[in-house]
Amino acid sequence: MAANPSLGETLAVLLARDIADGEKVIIGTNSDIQLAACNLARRLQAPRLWWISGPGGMVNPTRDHLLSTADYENLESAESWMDLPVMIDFIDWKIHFFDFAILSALQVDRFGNINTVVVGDQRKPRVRGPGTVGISALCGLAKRFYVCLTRHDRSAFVPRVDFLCGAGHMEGGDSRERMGLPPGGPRLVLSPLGVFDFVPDSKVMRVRSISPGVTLEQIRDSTAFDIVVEGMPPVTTMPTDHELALLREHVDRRGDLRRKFP
Amino acid sequence: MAANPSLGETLAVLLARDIADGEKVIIGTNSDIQLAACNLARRLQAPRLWWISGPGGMVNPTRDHLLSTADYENLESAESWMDLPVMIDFIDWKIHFFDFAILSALQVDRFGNINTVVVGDQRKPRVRGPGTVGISALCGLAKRFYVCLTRHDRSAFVPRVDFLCGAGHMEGGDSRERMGLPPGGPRLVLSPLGVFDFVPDSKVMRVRSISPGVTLEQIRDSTAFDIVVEGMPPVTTMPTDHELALLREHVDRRGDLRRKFP
Amino acid sequence: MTKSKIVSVDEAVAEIPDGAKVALGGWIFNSQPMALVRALIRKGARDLHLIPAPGSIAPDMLIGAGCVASTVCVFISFEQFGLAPHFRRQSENGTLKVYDLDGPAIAGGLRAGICDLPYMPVPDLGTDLPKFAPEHYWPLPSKPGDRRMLAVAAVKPDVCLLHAQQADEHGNVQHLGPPFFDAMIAQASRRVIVSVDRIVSTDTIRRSNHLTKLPSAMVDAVVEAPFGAHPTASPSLYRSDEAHLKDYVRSSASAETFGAYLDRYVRGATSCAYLDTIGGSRLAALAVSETNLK
Amino acid sequence: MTKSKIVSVDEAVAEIPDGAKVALGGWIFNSQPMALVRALIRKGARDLHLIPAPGSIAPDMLIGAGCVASTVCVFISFEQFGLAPHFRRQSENGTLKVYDLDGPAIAGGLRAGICDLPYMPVPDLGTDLPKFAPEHYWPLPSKPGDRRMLAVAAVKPDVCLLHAQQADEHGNVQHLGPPFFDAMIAQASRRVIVSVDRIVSTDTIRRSNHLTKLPSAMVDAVVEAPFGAHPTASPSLYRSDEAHLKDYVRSSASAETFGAYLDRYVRGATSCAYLDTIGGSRLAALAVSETNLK
Repeated sequence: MAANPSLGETLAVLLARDIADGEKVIIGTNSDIQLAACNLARRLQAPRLWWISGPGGMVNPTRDHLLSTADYENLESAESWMDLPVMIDFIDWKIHFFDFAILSALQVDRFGNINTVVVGDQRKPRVRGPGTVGISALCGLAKRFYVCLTRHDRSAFVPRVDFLCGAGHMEGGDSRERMGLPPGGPRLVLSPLGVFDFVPDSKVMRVRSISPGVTLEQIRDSTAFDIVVEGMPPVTTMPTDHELALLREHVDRRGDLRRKFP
Repeated sequence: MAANPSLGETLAVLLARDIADGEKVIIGTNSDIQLAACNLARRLQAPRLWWISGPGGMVNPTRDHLLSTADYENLESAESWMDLPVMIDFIDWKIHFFDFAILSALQVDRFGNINTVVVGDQRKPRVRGPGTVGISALCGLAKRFYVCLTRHDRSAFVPRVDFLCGAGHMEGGDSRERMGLPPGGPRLVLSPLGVFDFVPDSKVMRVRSISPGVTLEQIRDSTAFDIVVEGMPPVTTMPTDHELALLREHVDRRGDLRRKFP
Repeated sequence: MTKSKIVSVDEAVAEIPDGAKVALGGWIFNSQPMALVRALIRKGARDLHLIPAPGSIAPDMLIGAGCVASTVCVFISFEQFGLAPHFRRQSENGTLKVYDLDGPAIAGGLRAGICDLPYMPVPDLGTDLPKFAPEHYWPLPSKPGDRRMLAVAAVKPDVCLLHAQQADEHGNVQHLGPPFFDAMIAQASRRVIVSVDRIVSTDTIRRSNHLTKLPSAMVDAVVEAPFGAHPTASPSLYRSDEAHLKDYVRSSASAETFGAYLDRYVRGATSCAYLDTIGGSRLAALAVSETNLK
Repeated sequence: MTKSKIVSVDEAVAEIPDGAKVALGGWIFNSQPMALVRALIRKGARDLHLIPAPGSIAPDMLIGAGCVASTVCVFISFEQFGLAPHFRRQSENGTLKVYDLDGPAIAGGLRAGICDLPYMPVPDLGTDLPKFAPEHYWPLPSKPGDRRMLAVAAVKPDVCLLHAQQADEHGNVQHLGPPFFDAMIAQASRRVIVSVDRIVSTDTIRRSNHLTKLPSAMVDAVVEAPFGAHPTASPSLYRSDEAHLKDYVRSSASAETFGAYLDRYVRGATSCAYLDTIGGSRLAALAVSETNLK
C-alpha cells in the first residue's frame, strides 16, 4: 500500500487521467507537475502521447525522474530535436496544433482567464510576475487547456485578472469566439481544494469535485467570485495505488513532487 | 605551361579575381562556374570567402572537384549545416546579407535585368524556362551580382527581357532606387565575347574588355541593343598559368569545366 | 496502442481526390517522391494542382501523364539534360496553367500556410511575377520610409508527397541529407505522406535525433519504398540514375514513345516490378561511392 | 589572412555605448552570458535597453547594478528560487520601464528584424499586452472571414550577448545543447558577441557541423570564457550553481548586501579572479554528472 499522495502527485494523477492517446502537447521549463502528468499518461492510456520541450525542442524524451525540459540531457532519449526557429511557427501561430497545454498562474478568474504578468497596474505593479512567454499562444491556440494551481485563495481566484495574458472564456458566453479565437479555452482548473470546470453556456467556473476533507464553504471563502455549485459535487477520486506506484517508480523516482509540493 | 583555358575555366578565373576576402555568397544547385570561381578565390586572395549551399545549407565545404551544392557529400567538410527554414530569412528577405551572387539567364537586357522564366508571353511562351527560385531575391538584395552567360547572341542579349525575374538596373538611371530596392544591381556581365559593365549614370551596358580574337563588330552583331563602347576597350586578361594550375589541381580536378564548357 | 502509420504505396495515394492541391518535396534530382508519383499516375489521378518544390521528373511525369491542370513553378528543370520536356510542352501549348513563384513567395506562402495566416509580407523585388500571378502576390500598404512590400498568399496543400531515407512505424522521418523544403511543406500540408527507403526502429531514430526533420506528429502515412526516389538520388544511399533520366527525356519526344515509357515503368508496374525492370546491377551501381561521381 | 575574431571579454564590451539596445541569449538558468554581463557592469554601462530571451540573473543583475533604463520582458524569473529580485523591485517602484511581450511578439519581432521588415503579422490572442506596449503591437486590417491579426514591431538589437559551449577562431559557434532563441537573436542583431567555454579547431567544428547554430558569417566577436555562464548552466559542460543563485537572491535583499555582492564577484574581479573566488572545488562539483542532478 503506497503512502498518501502529496499535493503535487495528486494534481499530476488527476491531469494524467484526462489525456488521450496520440494527443500533442508542449511542456515549459519549470513544469514538474505538467511533466509528471504527461509521463504518467504515457505509462497508462496514452503511450503515444507526443510532447515537445518548449525551450529545447526535444520530442518524447524518456527519463524516470523529473528533469527540466530545458535540460540538454533530454536529448539522449528524444525522438527528434527541433530548433526554436522551426518550432515557433506551430507554437506561436498555428491553430490547434497542440491538443492541450497545462498552465500555472498568479491569478485565474471566473471565466478562466489567466495572469502571470502583474498584480495591480502593469506600470507600477503590487507584484511583478515573470511574464507571458508562451501562455498567450497556448491559451489562444490549443484545443483546450488546464490551469493547475498549488494554492487556492482569494488572491489567486479573482473576479477578473489584473492583466489578461492567457485568454480563457474572456467575458464568458460566446465572447471568446466573438473575439475571433479558435474553439477551445480552459477545460479544468485544479487546486488543492478541488477540480473546477465551466458552465456550458455562461462559461462561469463551477465546482466539479471537491478534495477529500474540504467543504464547499472553504471553497467559497477562498474564492473571490461567486463560483457555481450545482447540487452536491462529488469528492475527487484520489490517486489509486497503481497510479501512485507507476508515478513513483517510473516517472518521479527522485520524489521531486513530494519534496516540492507536499 | 598549362593548356589553353576552356570557356568555363576562363569565366571562373575572371569571376574569381573580383571576389574579396571575407565576402558572403550563396551558390545554387547546378553552378559549376560559380562554384569554381568561389573555390578558386579561396585558394587565392579570399581564403575566408564564406559560401553557403542554397539548397543544402552546407557552409564552406572543401572538395577538389565540382560537386553539386545539393549533394549531401558537402556535409562531410562543411563548417555548418543549416536547414532551409532557418536560411530563408536571410536569403529571401534580408538586405545585403550576401555580398554578391553569380547568375545565369535565358536573357539579359541592356540595363542588366535578367530572365529565366519564359521567352515570349508567360501564358503561352515560345520557350518555357525553368523559373525564378532565388534569382529575384539575390538580384534584389545582394550588394552586387554578376551575370555569367556561356553564349552571346541576339536572343540572349536583348533590349528588354520578356519576363523580368531578377532586377538589374530596371529602366536605367536611378530607377532601381526609385523602385525601392537597396543599392546594388549587376556589376559585370561575362560572356564568351567579353566582359561588360554599366555606365555609371545611365546604367546602360558597356564593353569593358574583349576576349582575345574577338572584334567589336562581332559583339555589336551579337547584341540586340546598342551597347556602349568608350574608346577602344582592352583585351581581357586571360587566366595565368598559376590561376589555371590552381583551378585544375585544387578546384576542378575532374575537368568538369573543360568537358561542359569547352 | 496507437497503430502503425506504415501503409502500402497504393493505400497511401488512394484517397487523394482528383482536383487536389498536391505538394511535392525534394530538390531537382534529389529525393523526388517517385514511387508515390508513379502510384498516383497508376491510380489515374486527374486535374491535380501541383505545388512542387524545385523539382524535375516528379512534376514533369505527372504533367506528361495527363494528371495535372495547373502547377506552381518555382523551378522545374532537368539541368544538364535540358528543360523539363512535358512541363515545357504543355506550358508552350497553353494547356497547362503555370503560376510562377519566386523563392520569397514559396517560402513566405508556406510559412503563412503553417502559421494559419492569410498571407506573409515579403519585399517587393521589382519583378514581373505579381503581374502574372495576382492570386499569389498583391501590394501591401507601407509607411513612408518603410521598405516597399508585397503580400504573398498562404500556400496550403491538401496533401504532400515526400521522400526521405528512413522512418519508424510511428512516423518519425529522418533525412540523412538536406531536407530542402520538406519540413515546411509537411507543416503547411493538411495530409503528409512520406516514402522512405527503409523502416528503422525508434531506437535508431533516437540515436541521431537531430536528423528527425519530420517528427511523428507531422506525418500521416509512411510508405516503405526502397529506391523510392529512383531515378533521382536519395542522399547517402544512392545517386541519381543519369542514364534513366536521359532515357526519360528521349522517351518524352512523342506521345507514342512516352506512352511506351509509362506502360513499361509506371502503369503495369508495382514497385517490385519497377525495380526488376530497372535491374539489380543498375541499382547496385547507383550506390553512393567515390568511384561513381558523375 | 582574415584575422581571428577572438577578443578579451573587456574588449568585447568596450564599444557598447550607453543607451544601446542589448539583447541577451540563453534560457532562464541555461547559458546566460554572465561573463559578458559582468564585464558590462564593470565598464559602468548606463541606460541600456534590454531585450532578454527568457532569462534570470543576466537581466536581473544588469538591472540591479543600475545599468538599465528599460527592458523587454518575455519571461524573467528565478523559478524555484522565486521572482527576479531587482527586476521585481524596480518594476514595482516604477523606476524600470517594462515592455511585456509574449512569445509571438518576440518571435515575430525577431523574425521581422532578421528579415528587414517593419513588422510581422501575428494572431490577435485577446490579451492585455497591446494595451501596455502599443509601440510593439498594433492592429492589422484583415478581410472578413480572415483571422484577426496584430502587427508586432521588428526587434533589432544594437548588439547581443550570447553564451555557447565552443567556437573556432573564425567565429563558427556551436551549441552542444538547445540554442533556444540565440540563432534568431544573432541574425536580428547588428553586432553579435559570443562567449564560449572553449576554443576548438575548425576540424572539430566540422566533425559535428549540425551543431554550428551560428556560422562565422553571423558572429562579430568571440570571447573565450571558461565557466562563462556561471552561475547558470552551460549544456553538457556544467550545471547551474544553485547555492550561488540562492546567495544572489539573498544578497539582493538590500542595497548594502547587493553592493557587497557586486564588489566581491563583479566590480573588482577579472574573469580569472571570479573563478578563484567561486573556488575550484565548487566549479568541479558543477560538472554534468548523474550524481549531481538536483
